[in-house]
Amino acid sequence: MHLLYPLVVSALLFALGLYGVLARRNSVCVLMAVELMLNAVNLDFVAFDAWLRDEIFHAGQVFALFVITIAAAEVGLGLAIVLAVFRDTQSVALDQARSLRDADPPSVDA
Amino acid sequence: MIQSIDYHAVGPVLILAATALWLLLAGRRTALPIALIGTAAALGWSLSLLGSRHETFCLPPAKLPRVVGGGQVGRSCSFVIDNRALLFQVVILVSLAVVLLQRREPGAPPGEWHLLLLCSATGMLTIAAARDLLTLVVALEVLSLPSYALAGLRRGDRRSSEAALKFFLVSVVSSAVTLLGMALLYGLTGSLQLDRIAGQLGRGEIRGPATAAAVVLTLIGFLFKVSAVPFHAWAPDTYEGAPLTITCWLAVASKVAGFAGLLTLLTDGLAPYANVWGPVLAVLAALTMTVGNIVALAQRGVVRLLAWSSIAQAGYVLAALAATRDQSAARSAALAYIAIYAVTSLAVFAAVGLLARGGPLTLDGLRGRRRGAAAVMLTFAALNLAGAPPGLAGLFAKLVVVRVLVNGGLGWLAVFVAVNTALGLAVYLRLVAPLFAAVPDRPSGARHPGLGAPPGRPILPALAAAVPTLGAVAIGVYPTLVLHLTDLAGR
Amino acid sequence: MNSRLAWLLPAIPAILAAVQLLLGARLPDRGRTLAVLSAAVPLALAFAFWFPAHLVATSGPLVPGIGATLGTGYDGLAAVLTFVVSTVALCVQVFSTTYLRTDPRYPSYAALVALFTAAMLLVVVSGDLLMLLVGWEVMGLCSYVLIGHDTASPIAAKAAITAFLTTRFADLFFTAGLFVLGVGARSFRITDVLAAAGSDRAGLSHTAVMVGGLLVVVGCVGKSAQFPLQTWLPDAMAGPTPVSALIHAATMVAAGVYVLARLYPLIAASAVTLDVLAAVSAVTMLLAALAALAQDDLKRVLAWSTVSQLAYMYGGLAVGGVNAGVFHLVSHAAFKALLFLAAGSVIHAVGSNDLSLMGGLRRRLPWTFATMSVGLAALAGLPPFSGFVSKDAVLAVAYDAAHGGVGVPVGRGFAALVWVSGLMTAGVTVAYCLRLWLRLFAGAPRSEHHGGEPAWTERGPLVLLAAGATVLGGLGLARHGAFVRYVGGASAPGLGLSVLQSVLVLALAAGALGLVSRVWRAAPAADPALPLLRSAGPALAAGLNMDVLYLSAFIRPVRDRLAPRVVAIDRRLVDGAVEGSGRVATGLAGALRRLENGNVQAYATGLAVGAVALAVGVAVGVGR
Amino acid sequence: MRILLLVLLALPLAGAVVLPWLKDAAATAVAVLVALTGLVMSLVLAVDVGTSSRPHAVTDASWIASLGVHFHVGLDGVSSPLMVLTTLLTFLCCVYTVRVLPAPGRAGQMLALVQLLQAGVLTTFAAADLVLFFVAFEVVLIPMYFLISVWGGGPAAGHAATKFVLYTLLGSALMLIGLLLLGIRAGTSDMTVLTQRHGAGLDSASQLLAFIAIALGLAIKSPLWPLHSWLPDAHTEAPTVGSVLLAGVLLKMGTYGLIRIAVPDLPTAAHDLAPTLAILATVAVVYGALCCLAQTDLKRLIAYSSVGHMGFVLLGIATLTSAGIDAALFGNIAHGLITGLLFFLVGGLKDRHHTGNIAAIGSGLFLRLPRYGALLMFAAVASLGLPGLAGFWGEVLALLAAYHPAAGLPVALFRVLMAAGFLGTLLTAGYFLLLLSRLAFGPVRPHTEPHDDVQAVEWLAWAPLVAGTLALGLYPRMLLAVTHPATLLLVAR
Amino acid sequence: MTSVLFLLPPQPPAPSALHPSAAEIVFVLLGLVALGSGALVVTARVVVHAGLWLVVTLGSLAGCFLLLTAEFVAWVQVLIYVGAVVVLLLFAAMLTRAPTGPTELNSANRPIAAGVGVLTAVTLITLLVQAFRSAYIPLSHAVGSGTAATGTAVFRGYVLPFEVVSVLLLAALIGAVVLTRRDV
Repeated sequence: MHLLYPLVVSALLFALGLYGVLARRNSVCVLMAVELMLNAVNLDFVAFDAWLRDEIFHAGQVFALFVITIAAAEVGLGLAIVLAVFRDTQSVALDQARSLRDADPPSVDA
Repeated sequence: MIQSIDYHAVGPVLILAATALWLLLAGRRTALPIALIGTAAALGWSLSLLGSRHETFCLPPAKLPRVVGGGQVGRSCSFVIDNRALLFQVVILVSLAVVLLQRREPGAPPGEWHLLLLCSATGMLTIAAARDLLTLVVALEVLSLPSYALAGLRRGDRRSSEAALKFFLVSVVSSAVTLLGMALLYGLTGSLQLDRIAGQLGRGEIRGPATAAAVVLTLIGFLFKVSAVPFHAWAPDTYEGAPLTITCWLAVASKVAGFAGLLTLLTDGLAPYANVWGPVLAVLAALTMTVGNIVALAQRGVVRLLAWSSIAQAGYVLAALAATRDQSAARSAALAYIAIYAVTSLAVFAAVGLLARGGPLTLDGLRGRRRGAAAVMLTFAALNLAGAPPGLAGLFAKLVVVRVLVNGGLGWLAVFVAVNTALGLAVYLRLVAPLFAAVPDRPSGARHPGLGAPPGRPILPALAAAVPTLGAVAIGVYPTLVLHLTDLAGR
Repeated sequence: MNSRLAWLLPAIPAILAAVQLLLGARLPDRGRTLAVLSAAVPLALAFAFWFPAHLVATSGPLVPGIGATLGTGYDGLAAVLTFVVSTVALCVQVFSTTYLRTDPRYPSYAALVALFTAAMLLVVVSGDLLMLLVGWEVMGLCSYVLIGHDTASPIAAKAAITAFLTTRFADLFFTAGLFVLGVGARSFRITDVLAAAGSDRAGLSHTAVMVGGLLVVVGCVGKSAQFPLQTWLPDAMAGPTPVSALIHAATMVAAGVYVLARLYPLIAASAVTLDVLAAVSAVTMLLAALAALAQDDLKRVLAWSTVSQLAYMYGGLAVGGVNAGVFHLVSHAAFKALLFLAAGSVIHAVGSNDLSLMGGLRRRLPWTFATMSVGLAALAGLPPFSGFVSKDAVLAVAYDAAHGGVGVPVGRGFAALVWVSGLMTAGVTVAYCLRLWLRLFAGAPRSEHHGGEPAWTERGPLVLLAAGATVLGGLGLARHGAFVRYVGGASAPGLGLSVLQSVLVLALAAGALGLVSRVWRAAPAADPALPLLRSAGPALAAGLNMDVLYLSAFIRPVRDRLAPRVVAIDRRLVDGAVEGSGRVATGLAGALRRLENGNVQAYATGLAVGAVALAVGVAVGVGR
Repeated sequence: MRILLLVLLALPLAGAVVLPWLKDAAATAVAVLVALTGLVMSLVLAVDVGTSSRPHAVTDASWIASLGVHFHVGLDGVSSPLMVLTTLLTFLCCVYTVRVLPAPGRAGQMLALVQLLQAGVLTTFAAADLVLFFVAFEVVLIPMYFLISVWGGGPAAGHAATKFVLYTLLGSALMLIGLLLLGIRAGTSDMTVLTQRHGAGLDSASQLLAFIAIALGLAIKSPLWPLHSWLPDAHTEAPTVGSVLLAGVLLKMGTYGLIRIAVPDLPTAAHDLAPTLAILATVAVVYGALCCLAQTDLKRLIAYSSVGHMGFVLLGIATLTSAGIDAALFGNIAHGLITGLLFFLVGGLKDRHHTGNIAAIGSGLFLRLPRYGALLMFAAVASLGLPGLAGFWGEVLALLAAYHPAAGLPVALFRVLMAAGFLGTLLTAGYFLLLLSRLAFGPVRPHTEPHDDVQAVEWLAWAPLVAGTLALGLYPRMLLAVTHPATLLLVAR
Repeated sequence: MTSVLFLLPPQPPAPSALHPSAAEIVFVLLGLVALGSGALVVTARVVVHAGLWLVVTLGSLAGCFLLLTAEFVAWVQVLIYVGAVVVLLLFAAMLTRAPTGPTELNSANRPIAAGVGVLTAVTLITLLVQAFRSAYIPLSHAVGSGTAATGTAVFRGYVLPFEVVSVLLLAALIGAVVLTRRDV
C-alpha cells in the first residue's frame, strides 16, 4: 500500500479536527474534535510503523497506544472541567466564558 | 526481556510518585508535612546525584529500518540523569517546596491539592531526564493534567473553572500539534530515541521541508508551555483565574519544565537542525519579549501584569537558545536565566501572595503598602526580574544572555533584549512604585479591597517568600553559585 | 626688594579683598583700613621694587601638558603700570572711605575695588598669557558687580550686564588669540611667545602672528571700549563715581593698552594688525570726542572723553609709538582719575549728574573747582599740563609714521589718518572741555544745591592727582631716557615734541576755545554745544545709537525669538520623541490587548496559525 | 590602601542596610558620620594616588569565573578626583539633610538610598573590569528613581523618575552590548589590560560597533545632545539632594566611561567618531545655553546649563588629546562643585518660596537675602566660566584642546567648533546674567514674605563647594597634575 | 530535496498508484467513511449526533489500523475509544444540556476556522507528498504485528512511559474527582 494513502487521510482528518476545535461553540463538541486530531496522529504513527517495519519495538504502534491512553485521561479530566464550568455558569458555550480577558475596561478594576 | 532500571537515577521521581500515593491515605493535617518530607527527600537525592551521570531504561544497539537508510546504532537510553537534568530537577523541587509552603486555596482539599502538585512535579522531573519522544510526551501530559485541575480549584469562582477550561483546551490543541510533529519525525527518522533522531538528522540526507516542519511542530507543545508568543494567549487568563499559588506553579515550575523539554529536544534530538530552529527561536524570542512587556505595560491587575511579564521573561531564554553558533554556551546562558528567573519569580509570587488577602489584587490596591517585609521582598524580587540593581541576580541573568547573543552574532536580538530591558523595568516599576507612593486620604472605616485580614498564620507563606529572596541575594552577590552549575550543565 | 616677589602685588589686595568681603561688615571701621591698605601696600611694594633694569621673571607649572605656567614678569613697563594702578587705586579707596560712608554695602564695595585692583595688578605682573587672562576677566566681573552696585536700580543692572557681555564677547576673541599664540609657540609664557614671534624658524608662523595679534587686538578693543564695541562704557556710569575713576583711569580700559604694549613686538610684526588698530583708533577718537560734546550728563561726558583718549593711546601704538601711547596712559590716568573724583564731589554737592542742573559752582566748591580745572586743562591738552605733552608725543610719532619714519610696518595712509583725526580730535576735545567747564562752574547756579565742599579724605586725592596731572608731562620729558628704556626700548620712537606741530595743535585749540566762548557769551545760560552740533546732537548724544542696533540685531532675536523656539523644539521634537516612544508603546499595548479578548478559540486559532506559519516558514526556508 | 578602598566601597552599603531602621535624627547623624568617614578615606586614597600614573589600591579577585569576570578595583589619577568629589557631595548632602528633609520625611530611607547611590558611583569609578563597571553603573538607577519619585513630591515626579530610569537603563543596556562585544573580541574584560593594548587586535568593524553601543549608553547618561531630555525633568522634580547628586555625581559616570573605556580601548573607532561626538557636544553647548535663556523655572534652567557644561566636557574628550581629556576631567570636577552648589542654592530658594518659578520668587535677592544673593552670584559667575574659578579651566582647556585636536582629526572642523563653543560661553554668560538680574538685582517686591538668609547648616554644606571652586580656579594644577599622568596613558599610541 | 527516499537503499519497486491494490481500495473506502463521518462530527447540529458520528469515524479508523497490520491498536481503539471515551462524551453532552433547549453549536470563529483548516490540510499534504511520494508499504511482508508482539515491545522498550502513565491516570482521576465533587 502506498504510504501516502494513510498519510493524506490523516492530514485531512487532522485538519477537520482542527476546524472543529476552532469552530465549535459547545465545549463537548470541541472535545470530540480534539479526538479527531489525536486519531489523525495515531493513523500517522501506525502507518509509519508499518512502513518502517519497526518489528522489534513497534514504536509507532506503542506510541499510538499511549496516545489513546492520554486521550482518554484528557477527556476524563476535560469533561470534569467542562462540568465545573457548566455548574458555575450554566453554559458550555466557549464564547460565553469570557470573564477573564484583557480587553477594556480591564476586568480587574471591577 | 524487560528493561533494567537504575533506581538510583529514578529515585527522585519515584519518591515523589510514592509520596503522592501516600497522600491518598493522609489526613487533612498531615498532608502538607508529608508532601514537604517527600519533596525534601527528592531534593536531597537529586543534590546527591549532582556531578554524576546515570543512564537507564536503555534500548540495546539495533539496526535502523532499511527505508530510512538502515545502519547500526548503539545503545540508547530513555532516561538520562546528567547535570542539566539535575539542575532542572533541583530548580523544580525547590519551586515545589516553595509552592507547597504558599497558601493553599481554602476550598481545596489538602490531600488532593498536594497530591496533584506532586504528580505534576513527577512529570516535570521526568521531562528533565527524558530522552525519547514518547517519554517526553507522557511526562508533558503528566505535568499538565494535574495543572488543569489545580487551576480550577478556586471554588465558587467562575473565573477559576474558566481558567482551567482555557488552559486545558489550548493545551490539548498544542499537544495534538506536537504529537503530529513527533509522528512525522518518527516517520522521517525511524526512531523515537532522541540520540538516534539526532544521528539521522545529522546525516544530512533528509533535510527536506517536511523534516524542518516536523522539527518545528514538535517544539510547539513546549513553546506553549513556556508561553512563547504566539502560543501565549492562554497564560494571562489562566494565571488570573487560577489560585495565586497555582499561578506561581504555572509561571515557575511549569515554565521551567517546558524549557527542560525544549532544551532536551533541541540539545539531544534536533541539534543538527539548529539552522532551522535557531532563526525560529530568534524571531519568537523577539516577539515574546516585546509583546509580553508591551502588553504588561497596560495592565492594572497585579497577577495579569505578572502574567504578561512572565511571558516576556520566556523571551530572554528563547533569545539565548537562538544563539546557535555556540550551542553549549547558549544552553548555559539559557539555563542560568531559567534558574535565576525561577528563584526571583518564586519570590515575586510569594511576596504578592503575602500582600494579597483575598479578592483580586490591583496596582491601586498596593498603594502605600510599603511597610513590612513583603513590600521590600516584592520590590527586590521585581527588580531582579527587571534586571536592575539591587536586583543583581536578574542583572547577571540578562548579562549572560546578552553575552551569548553578542558572541553568537545576533546583535539585533541583543538590541531587542536591551530595549526590552527598559520596557521590562517600566513594567516592574508599575508594580513597585505604588507601594511607596503616598496613600490618598480615605475614610478611616473604608478599607481597600484586598486589604482584609490575612487568613491563618502567615509564617509558612512568609518563609516561602523569604527563601527565594535570600537565594536571589546570594546569587546576586556571588553569581558563580549558579553560573558555575549552569556552565557545567550546558556542556 | 627683589621683584621676584611681584606676585605679592595681586596677592595682597586679593587677600585683603577676601577678608574684607567676609569680615568687613563686622569690623569697627567697616573695613576702611583694609580697603586703604589694599592699595597702599601695592604702592609701597612698587616703591620697593622700583624700576627693574630688565625683566625679572619667575615661573612655575600651571597647566601641565600645554606649556602654561604660573609665573610673573616684572620689568619697567610693569613697574610703570604698577605705580599708576596702585596710586589711582589708593586715591579711589581713600576717596571712597567718606564718599560712600552712608552706603550700607560699603564693605563689599571696597572689597570689590580691592579685587579689581588685584586683578589689574595680576594682568600687569603676569608672566603667562593664561594667568593674564584670569586677571583680565576677573576685572570684567568686578566691573559688572561694581557697575551694578545699586542693585535696586534696573538701569544699573542693565548697564552691568551690557558691560560684562560686551567685554566678554571681546574676550572670546582675546582668548582665541591667546590660543593661537600659545599653541603656536608651544608655551603660554609671554617671553616664550615673544621669542617665538621673533624667530622665523621654530616659532610662530607669520599667519599665526597676524591672526593671533588681530584676535588679541579685538579683545583689547572691547576691553577699552573702542569702536565698534564702545557702547558699554558710557552706560557703565550707573556705578558709583569712584568706580568710574578706577575703571577709566587705571584698570579695565587701560589693561587693553597695557597688553598691547606688553606684546608689542608681536603686534608690531604684522602690518595688518597695526592698520586695523590705526583705523579703529582714528574713528574712535573723533567720534567719541564729538559724542562727549553732545552729552548732558557729567559722567557721560567724561566717559566719552575716556573712549576718545584711549583711542589716542591705541593710535600711538598703531603707529609705533609705544612709548608715547603708554605715556599718554600714565598722564591720562592722573587727570581722568582726578576728573572723575572731582565729578563725584560735584555730584554729591548737586545731587544729580545732569549738567543742566549745575552751573556757578566755582564759589561753592573752590577746591573742586581748582583741581577739576587742572584736570580739564590736562584733558584739553593745554600746556604745560601732562595731557599736552603726551598727546603731542603721540601725534608726533603719527606724523613721523605717515612719512615712513618709524620702524613698524604700519601703512602710511593709516598713520596719516591717525594724525589728521588726532588733530581734529584735539580741537573737539578743547571744545567739550571748555563747554563742561563753563556748564559746571561759570554763570549762575541752575538749581538748589545742598552739599558743600567734601571732606579732607576726598580733597586729598584730588590735590594729589591734580599735582600729578600738572607735573607728569614735564617729568616725562625730563626723565625721557629712562622712560623709553623702561617701556618701549630705545629702538622705538621716543617722546619727542615737534615745535611746528605743537603750534598747529595750539592754534586749533585756540580756535576751539574762541568758538565755544563766543557761543557761550551769546547765551550764557544755554548749552553751547547745541548751536555747534545742531541736528547731529541727539544722535551723537546717544552714541550713534549703536547699543540699540546691537539690541535689535543680536540680543533680541536670540533672546526673544531663537531661545523660545529652541525650547519649543526641545519640548516637541527632542523630548517629544522620547515621550512619543512611550506613547507608541502604550498605544501598541492597547492594540495588542485587544487580541486577548477572552475567547479561548481565538487563542487556539492564534496557536494554530502560529504553528502553521512557522511550519510553512521553515519549509519554504529549507526548500529554498 | 587596598583595604581602605574596599572599606570605602563597602561602607556605604553597610550604611544603606542600617539606615532604614533608624529614626530620623539618628539616621541623619549616622549618615553624616558614614559620609564623613568616606570623605576622609577618599582623601587619604587620593593623596596616596597622588600624581602617579600607576593604579593604586588594586584588588583583583575572581568573581564570576565562568565569564572571566573579576572583582577588580583600583584608583588612578583619572578616578581619584571623581572619587573625592563623590564622597564630598554625598557628605554635603547628608549634612544638608540635617536642616531640610523633603516630604514625606523618612530620613533613614532617603539617606539609605543616597548611600546606595554613593556605593554604585564609587564602584563605577574604582572598577577595572568591564562587567563590574557595568554592574556598578546600573546600581545608581533605582536609588535615584526612588529619590525622585518618592521625595520629589511634585505632581510630575513619578513621570520624571520613570523617564530618567527607563532612558538611562535603555542606554546602559545598549552599553552592555558594546562592553560585551569589546570584552569578547578582546578576550578579556580587564580594563587595565585593554587600556594598555589600545585596541590592538580589534578589527575596526567591531571597534565601531562596540564604540557606538558604549558611547550611546554613556551619552545618554552624560547627557549628550539630543539624548538629554530626561535631565531637565528629573532635575526639576528631584529633591534638592537628588538634584545635587544627579548633577554632581551621576552625570560624571557617563563622561568617565568615555574617558576610561571608549576612548582608550577603541581608539580607531574613537578616531572615526570623534568629529561626530564633537559636533554633538558643541551643539549641546549652544543649544543648552539657548534653552536656558528662555527658561522660567530655576531648576530647569540649571539642568539645561548642565547640558551645556557637559557639552564642553564631551568636546574635550572628542579632541582625543591628553589636554582635552584633562580638560574634560577638570570640567567634570568643576561642574560637580559648581552645579552642586547651584542646585543646593536653587533648591534652598525653592524650599523657601515653595516654587521654582523665577518670576514667582521675584527680584531683589541682594536686598532681601544678601548672603544668599552673594552666594548665588558666586555660583553663577563660576558656572559661566569666570577665570579664577573652577569652571573656567574646564571650558577654556576644552576649547584650547579643540583648537589643537589629536593628529588626524579634521582641524578646521574642530576650530569651527571651538568658535561655536566660544559663542556658547557668551550665551552662557548671557543667561546667567539674565538670571541674576531677574533674581538677585532689582527692587524687592512689596508684600514679599520674609525668609531666612543662609543658615548655619547651609553654610556648612555649601562652604566646601565655594572653597573648592576657588581653590581649583586659582590653582588648577592641583587637579591637573593628578590627572595628567594618567590621561597621557589613555591616549598614548 | 524533493523526496526523502532519494538517497535511501534500493527497495522493491513500488507499484503504480494508478493501479491500486485491493487493500488500497478498501483503505480508501474506509478513509472516506472516516473523513465523511469526521466532517459530520464537526458540523452536526446536535451534540449527540456528533457523538454518534464520532463512533463511526473511530470505527472506520480501527479498520484502517487493521489494514495497516496494527491489530492491537485497532482493538484498543474500539475498546477504549468507542467503548469508553465516546460514552463519556455522550454523558457529558447530556449532563450539560442547556436548560433553554438546543442552542447554536458553532461559534462566530467558523470562517476563520475553515481557513485555518484548509491551510493546515494543504500544508500538510504538500509536505507529505513531497516527502513520501514513492514510499510503499509492502503489507505482505509485515510480520510480527500481533497483540503479543506489541505487548512485548512495550516492556522491551517503553517501561518508563508505561510507568509514568500510571501517574497520569492517577492524577486525571483525582483531578476529575476534585473538580466535580464539591464536598471533599
